[in-house]
Amino acid sequence: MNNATNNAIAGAAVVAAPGQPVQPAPYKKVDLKSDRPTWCPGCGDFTLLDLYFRLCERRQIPREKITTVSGIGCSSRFPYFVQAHGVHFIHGRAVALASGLSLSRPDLHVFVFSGDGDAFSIGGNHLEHAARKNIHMTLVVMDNYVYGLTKKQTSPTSPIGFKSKTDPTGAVDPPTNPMKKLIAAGATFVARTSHTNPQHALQMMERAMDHNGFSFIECLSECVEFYPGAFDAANPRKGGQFTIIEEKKNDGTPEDQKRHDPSDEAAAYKLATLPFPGVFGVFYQAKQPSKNDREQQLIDTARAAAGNAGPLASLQKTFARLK
Amino acid sequence: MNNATNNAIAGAAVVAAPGQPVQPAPYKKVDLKSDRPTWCPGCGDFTLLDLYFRLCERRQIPREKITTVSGIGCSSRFPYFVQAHGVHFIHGRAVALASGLSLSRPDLHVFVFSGDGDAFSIGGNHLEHAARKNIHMTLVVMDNYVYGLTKKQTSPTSPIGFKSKTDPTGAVDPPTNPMKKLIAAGATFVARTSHTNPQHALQMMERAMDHNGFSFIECLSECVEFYPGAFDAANPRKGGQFTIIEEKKNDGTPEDQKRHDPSDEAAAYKLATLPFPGVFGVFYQAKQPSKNDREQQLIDTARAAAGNAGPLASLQKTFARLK
Amino acid sequence: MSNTSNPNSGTAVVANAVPIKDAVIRIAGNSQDGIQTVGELLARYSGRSAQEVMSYMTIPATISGGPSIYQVRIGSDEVLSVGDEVDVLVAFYQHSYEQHIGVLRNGGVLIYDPDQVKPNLDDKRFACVGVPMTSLTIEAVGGKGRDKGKNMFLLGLIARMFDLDTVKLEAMLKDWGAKRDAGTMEATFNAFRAGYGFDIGRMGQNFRFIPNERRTGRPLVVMAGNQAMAYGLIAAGVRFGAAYPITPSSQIMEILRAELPKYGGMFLQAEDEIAAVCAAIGAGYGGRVAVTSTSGPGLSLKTEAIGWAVMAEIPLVVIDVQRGGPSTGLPTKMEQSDLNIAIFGGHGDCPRIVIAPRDVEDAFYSSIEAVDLARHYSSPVIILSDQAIGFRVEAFEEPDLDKIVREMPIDFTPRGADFKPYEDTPEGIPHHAPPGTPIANNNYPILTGLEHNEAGHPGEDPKFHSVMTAKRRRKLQKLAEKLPTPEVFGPAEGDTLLVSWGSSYGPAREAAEKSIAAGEPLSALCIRYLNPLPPGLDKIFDRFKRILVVENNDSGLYGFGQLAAILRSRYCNPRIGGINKADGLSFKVREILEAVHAQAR
Amino acid sequence: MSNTSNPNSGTAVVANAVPIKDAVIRIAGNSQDGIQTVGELLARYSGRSAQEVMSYMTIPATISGGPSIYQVRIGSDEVLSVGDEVDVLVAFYQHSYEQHIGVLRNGGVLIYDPDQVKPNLDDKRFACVGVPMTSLTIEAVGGKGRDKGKNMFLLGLIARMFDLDTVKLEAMLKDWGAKRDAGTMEATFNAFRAGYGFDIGRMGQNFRFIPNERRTGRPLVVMAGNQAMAYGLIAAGVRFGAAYPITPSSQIMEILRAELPKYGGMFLQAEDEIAAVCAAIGAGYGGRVAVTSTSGPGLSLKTEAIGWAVMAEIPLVVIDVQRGGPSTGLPTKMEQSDLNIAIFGGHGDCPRIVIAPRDVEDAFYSSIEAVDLARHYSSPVIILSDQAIGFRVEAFEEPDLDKIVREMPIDFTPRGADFKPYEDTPEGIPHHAPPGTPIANNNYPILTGLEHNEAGHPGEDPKFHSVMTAKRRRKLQKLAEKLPTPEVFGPAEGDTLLVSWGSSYGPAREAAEKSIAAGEPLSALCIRYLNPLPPGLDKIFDRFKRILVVENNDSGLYGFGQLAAILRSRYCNPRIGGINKADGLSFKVREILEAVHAQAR
Ligand SMILES: Cc1ncc(C[n+]2csc(CCOP(=O)(O)OP(=O)(O)O)c2C)c(N)n1
Ligand SMILES: Cc1ncc(C[n+]2csc(CCOP(=O)(O)OP(=O)(O)O)c2C)c(N)n1
Ligand code: SF4
Ligand code: SF4
Ligand SMILES: [Mg+2]
Ligand SMILES: [Mg+2]
Repeated sequence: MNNATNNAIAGAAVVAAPGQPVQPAPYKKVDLKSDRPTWCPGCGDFTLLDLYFRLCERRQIPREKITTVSGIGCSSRFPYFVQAHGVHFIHGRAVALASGLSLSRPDLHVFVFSGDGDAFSIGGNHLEHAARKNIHMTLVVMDNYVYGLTKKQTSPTSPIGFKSKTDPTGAVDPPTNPMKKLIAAGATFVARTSHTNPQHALQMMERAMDHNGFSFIECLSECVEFYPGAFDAANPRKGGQFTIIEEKKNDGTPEDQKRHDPSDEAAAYKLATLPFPGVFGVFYQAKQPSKNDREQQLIDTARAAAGNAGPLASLQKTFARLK
Repeated sequence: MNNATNNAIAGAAVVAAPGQPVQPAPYKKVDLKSDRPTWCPGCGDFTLLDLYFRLCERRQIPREKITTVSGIGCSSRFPYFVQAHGVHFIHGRAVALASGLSLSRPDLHVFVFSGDGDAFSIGGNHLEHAARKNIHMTLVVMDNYVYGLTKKQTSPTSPIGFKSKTDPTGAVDPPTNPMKKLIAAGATFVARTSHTNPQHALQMMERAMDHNGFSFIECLSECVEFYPGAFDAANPRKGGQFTIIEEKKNDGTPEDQKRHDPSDEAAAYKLATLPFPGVFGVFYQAKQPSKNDREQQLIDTARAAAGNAGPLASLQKTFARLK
Repeated sequence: MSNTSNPNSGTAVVANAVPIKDAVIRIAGNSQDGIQTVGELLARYSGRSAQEVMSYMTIPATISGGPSIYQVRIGSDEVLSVGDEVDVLVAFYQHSYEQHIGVLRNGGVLIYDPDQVKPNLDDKRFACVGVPMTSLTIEAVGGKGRDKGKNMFLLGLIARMFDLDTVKLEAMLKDWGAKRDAGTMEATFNAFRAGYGFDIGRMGQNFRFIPNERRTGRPLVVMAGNQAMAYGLIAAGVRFGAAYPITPSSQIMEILRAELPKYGGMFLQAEDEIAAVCAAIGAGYGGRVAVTSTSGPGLSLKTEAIGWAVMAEIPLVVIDVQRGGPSTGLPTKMEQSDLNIAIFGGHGDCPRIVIAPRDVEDAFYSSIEAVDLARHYSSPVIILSDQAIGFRVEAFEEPDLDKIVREMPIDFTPRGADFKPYEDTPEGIPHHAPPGTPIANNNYPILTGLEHNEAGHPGEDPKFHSVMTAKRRRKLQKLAEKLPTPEVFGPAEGDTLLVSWGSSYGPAREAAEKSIAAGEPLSALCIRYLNPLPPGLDKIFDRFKRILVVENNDSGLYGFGQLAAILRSRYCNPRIGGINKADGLSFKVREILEAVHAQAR
Repeated sequence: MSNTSNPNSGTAVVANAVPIKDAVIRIAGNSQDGIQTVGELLARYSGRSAQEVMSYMTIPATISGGPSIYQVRIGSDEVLSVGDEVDVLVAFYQHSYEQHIGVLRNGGVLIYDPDQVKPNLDDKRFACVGVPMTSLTIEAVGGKGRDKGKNMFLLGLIARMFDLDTVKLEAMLKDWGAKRDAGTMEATFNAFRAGYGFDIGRMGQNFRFIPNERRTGRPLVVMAGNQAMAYGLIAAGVRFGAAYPITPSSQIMEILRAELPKYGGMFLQAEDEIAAVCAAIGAGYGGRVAVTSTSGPGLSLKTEAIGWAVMAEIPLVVIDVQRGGPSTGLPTKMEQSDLNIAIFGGHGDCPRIVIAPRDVEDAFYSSIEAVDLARHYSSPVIILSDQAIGFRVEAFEEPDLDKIVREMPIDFTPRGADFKPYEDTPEGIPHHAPPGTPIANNNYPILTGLEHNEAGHPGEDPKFHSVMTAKRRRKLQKLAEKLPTPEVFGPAEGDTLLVSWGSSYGPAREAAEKSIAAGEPLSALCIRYLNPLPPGLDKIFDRFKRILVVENNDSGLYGFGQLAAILRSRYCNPRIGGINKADGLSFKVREILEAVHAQAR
């Protein structure tokens, strides 16, 4: 019997990479640079890319384990620009692919980079079920309130009145509220940030990465080409307001009463009802076993019940019953 | 120039049905019976069918305008059992079809009957966008917490521990909360009821029908074949509790303080966080123009700007610009 | 024949039993009567007795159940189809009798329940035996059980009639009842013994199967096609799958969901078919060969993602248990009409491997083969099974699991600095490096659905597209060269060659056998590899005046079924025609023979 | 040729201009330079001058823009392709020069900006004219504008070179600038006039198009294929559509979203392609003929719902503006590789109508025809356009809108007691009663994707499936009988027939013309109706030694492109072969001629 079959998904660790350096030299973020980004100069997505580099560098995620997944959109070009394993998948389904990848490869921390159309329009359902099941991954939606790659159509987050090629007289449909959507879906980590505050954005990415289960970050990321100025109201340098959620410290002080408890779902939802620019930070976080954990439990139980039999013995037993 | 082009979707009223009786004789619910339902004896879906008959009878919806749309599932067999216009569509897409039907035929009040798998699993995204856009229709999800037609697989509403063919040792994933989902999506009418309280269920259907925009009802409907007893805890006759939401009357009394204001979104969400069996009634209702209204507005504006020109004149004008 | 023989004696005891090689028994009742249990026990018993067996059942239209049949064909020789006609018809109800008497062969035996059925006793074509199954069961079981147990009475009756080994059968009954309470099991045995004890001497005939001479001594296993497929995947080392329930494929996911944890694997019930195939692709990218199983509508939905797997060249096994189409169609009936979408169903030039098992045993081996092909060619492989194969039970030689069962560890071998995920090699086959694989020079691969250069990055040069398109096609052309040419059953040349695929294999092959026995020999050939096609078919076709493709699908706009159209396109052989049928039912041997003659006119 | 001629004089003024019938101009720069504006203005000008015109542009790979070209071919005769070689190449940058000098014909004119480009002046094949466009524009516009306006300088330059009517051109510029501020427009005119005033006498040649003799006097309209299609739908009475953005089809939805309200209609941007087709089906059920437009990946996603429309027999128009596939493929490049999925892309036997326009003008008429076919046959109709047709601009005779434009009111005519939605008539065509239609006896129809009886209810009898499958197929077979046999261009019999479809029509036809002119005549034929195929092709094919199907797709596993494979299947004519190419670019006439000769070997 093979010990490795005790890992979620047998064999994930079977073939150790021979010759893999035990203690590879630390890498720098410039080492992660790959293709020159095809984004427009000034696009908010550049910040996210840089932050991802910084995150990897800071955490020294083993080079060969960095795995970046995306769908289709300007934002989803991300994997080409990271010198690491990556997938550029189809529109709207990055989270679905990442679900299979994460569950079959619990040794990875999969990062998904998506756009507002990719995630909330065509991909809206996959998001929700991955969140509900708490499949371990981090999803960053680079939300520019517009379809960038296809050149300015209305997106599910475009505000009413936004003039696009599919709403030449202004968008008429109330937009999706990503925070509400994800909290209601049962995501266990839900945060909001903006590319204009890289410090904050990086903090959110770090916390998301440390979270067990499905973590979600909406990061406002300006499309300078098709929706310039969209987020000025959230940008102090443009006269706007970037209000950071103050989280409860449980320090017994009276100020703490007013602070937000990220484990309070109803309170998180209430925060999400604030009008634009709203607040930034962790709206909701809950400690729950991830789907990956729960499936591992099923495996452990089943293997114990089977006396840890190997595949041949197990199948032979089944066939004996079918005679 | 044709006046009729002023209707949302030109021509919807152009060909009046010649010979259509101006004042047809009132019909009774038995007149609406069609195929004998293929449901198992005792299935909760029978109640819903009967209530729909009662609703039509009570409101005397013109016979030729009753339009019943469904996807695939036991519940979705509905249209065959109603002697009226109907569509039995594909799995998960009934709301998407109904969106096109409603928007192009604002003269109809489209009823969609769906199951928990049909609506929340494969169809989960269509629901949300129809809700967000507030497309005029009533969606009734006959929620039995299981896949009936395909014979007992886990559904998105199956509670943890429910033993099904796809979770033989009990479901492991936290279920979808339909109330949360729809409130967060921006639905303007969100209600919950059960087939075990037909009086209440009918009341919900009436209120949904009177609502302008997207109205949603989750109706618990027991699958006696694959999940008997699922809703006993909500059934007083089985020792359970059917708690009805008391709505604010704005009568200035102190009791009224404690009553639920259905226009308060955060309060509605809070109600939705109650554990099973939770409460029943209207969680949320908001007065908002429907997508149908908003599109009509666009039409009115565009037609006025075009001097109410007919199609030939309009197209000629465009072609003149293309010379 | 004695009424007093001890049903527990353990050996065949019925005197004067006529030796037979083949019997077709149809039990017609309601699905609630437990006829499926009887049928399955009979099938399993046959397997254990080294008889070949094939079964067929119908699924009632209403969810709560209703009229249903279970048909078993037991043979001492190869059983290729479930039988056009039946030798013994058991009718529980008047509707059972009326609907099914038409399939009883002249000289066959009708067993009816006189409590429920009034047959036309003037019809002397059949031996009509009234067995008051309802009342005798109630009597045997003791009032309160009503007629629950009627099925067990019938099993006993059949055991006597065909001189089955009751010790074996009772042991099987015990297994079957392992989780049932003692009272139920007592009733079960009482009913069974009452049935076995019932004197059917009036019909003048008992039977005994002569031993199967073809058997090699390996035991037979008895299972349905869906089971065979699920276990084949496990044997091949598949440890991840994802699907969404859909009839008639759900059983595959249900088995894998229950079984995989035992093997350290898991199966994901996804929110829809698109998510399922994407999750399987994710696991494929992670270094697995993963599976997604579905039926027609689900395959339509998976089209886009399968296209990505073709483009990105990711291993993936897609099982389509075909049912009647298009759209929701006939969810519980068989059809072979998804060949077009399997081969052509993707935008762009989108070559993928398509294979079809011809029976339950082949379902087991095909799923293993599919895994190997997917892995070796780094390509999606679609397996076209169908409702008939998926649901019917067959006995086949227990596979040599020692040789077959394998693990499929992820290959993390570090790659050199010259590693390119899409290198344009003569074979055209990529060997992907999953995440976790170190790459020298840190030159990591991107897998993508955009047209790409050898490094997996989108290039501006339009030449890439020509090169990569040719590479993806060439990969399958190379595979085609290695495929075995199918064998011809019957004369190597002649008037007519019957070409089958998937579940039309059995009846087509049996039609050839019958025609040979009748001295008007037809030949038969089954194509298991549908895309790419195996080599050598042209030479075989050249030796026949007519090539008739037998397939359960429509004859199409221009008169040809789906495989026939593809063969015509490839070989431009105008002698290729078809025998087609779209009524949701497998071919009867007779239908094929009649069509051959009708087309000869 | 004088430097002082007044650019405002309103008539052609350039002396000694050489009369020409055809010119191909390629402007190569960056997309940010506004070269598309110049190209489109030139195209529109040509249309207004009763010249034929065709344009072609490339889309830069980076989102912010980058190298890009715009090519215009202007002709006094029919313009069938955008031209293999160019007569005039304008190069703004060194990279423009280097990448495109290869397509300049011997004897052609290179206009380059010496501020940016250092050409090889030793290459005497071309007349090289340095025009300091950057500096002259800055000079003309006045410092601050940098070189914005360079495109307008170029327009002026070209106007002088081809002796265009500047009054007309300046009027067009005014239209174009209607919403721009006065300062910008002043700069625009300054740059334009500076360009017109620039002395290019050194190159020794100015040109003037000779009047188009084929013109009937009807004015020409100038538009891109996507526009033509959108306006065709409006003309045909379509008042509802739904789509999801995707390149290169988005423009169709954008136009309809903006325009339909004017006509009392609406267009829905759905959450994805599946929702879009379902919404269109909903409107179809409501009594409309609705449209959904998409490109390859979207068509893959719509497969299941289209199957429902086939089964339920609902009118539906699906537009697929093809791009390079499979998967995300080449989103901004052309290809003709979605024929297979259009015809075969649905599970089950799923017949639907597929047509393909051959050029921009035909895109207008095809969309009208699709609406009529969808309505008449109560069937989905897929229109296969492609990126080349969708994006390129052509001039064509203004359609006779008086005769064409129609309303399409919903038919609420009450139905009799005998009304059956799926009556099995000889023609097989249903006439659905949308909601709102009273039915005598209140016997209301259900539309369904389950196999059904004539009333639309699921039946148990397997015969329904045979009957209904045949009915759905027969409907298309009847349509096929009525389709016109395509006309052969060139000799009615001979060595080689070039068969084209969609956008390979132009180059194939021009290849035939050239070969005839060269005395080695090839014939050409274009198939617009791809499923079902029109009658009479077999007879035509019989008259040629070789039938070569010219299509922009891969030659496939067995050596044949997608249409070629279908024709071979239907006619079993081994002389059917193909000329294929998968590089994302339209055929050059030369490529076709070379392939014909190469295959002749
Ligand atoms: C199935 C499919 N539908 C549509 C498209 C076209 N498409 C590409 S990106 C995109 C949306 C881009 O918007 P978003 O997701 O917000 O990303 P952004 O470009 O704004 O970063 C669309 C509709 C596609 N590639 N595939
Ligand atoms: C595309 C597609 N996928 C799957 C199915 C199979 N299927 C039919 S009904 C159903 C789910 C039924 O569950 P639910 O929606 O809860 O309805 P219920 O039967 O419980 O009323 C499924 C998965 C299908 N018909 N089509
Ligand atoms: S179009 Fe917008 S989102 Fe895309 S790269 Fe440019 S600025 Fe960024
Ligand atoms: S299976 Fe369940 S949901 Fe379906 S009809 Fe029977 S009781 Fe109702
Ligand atoms: Mg966006
Ligand atoms: Mg259900």
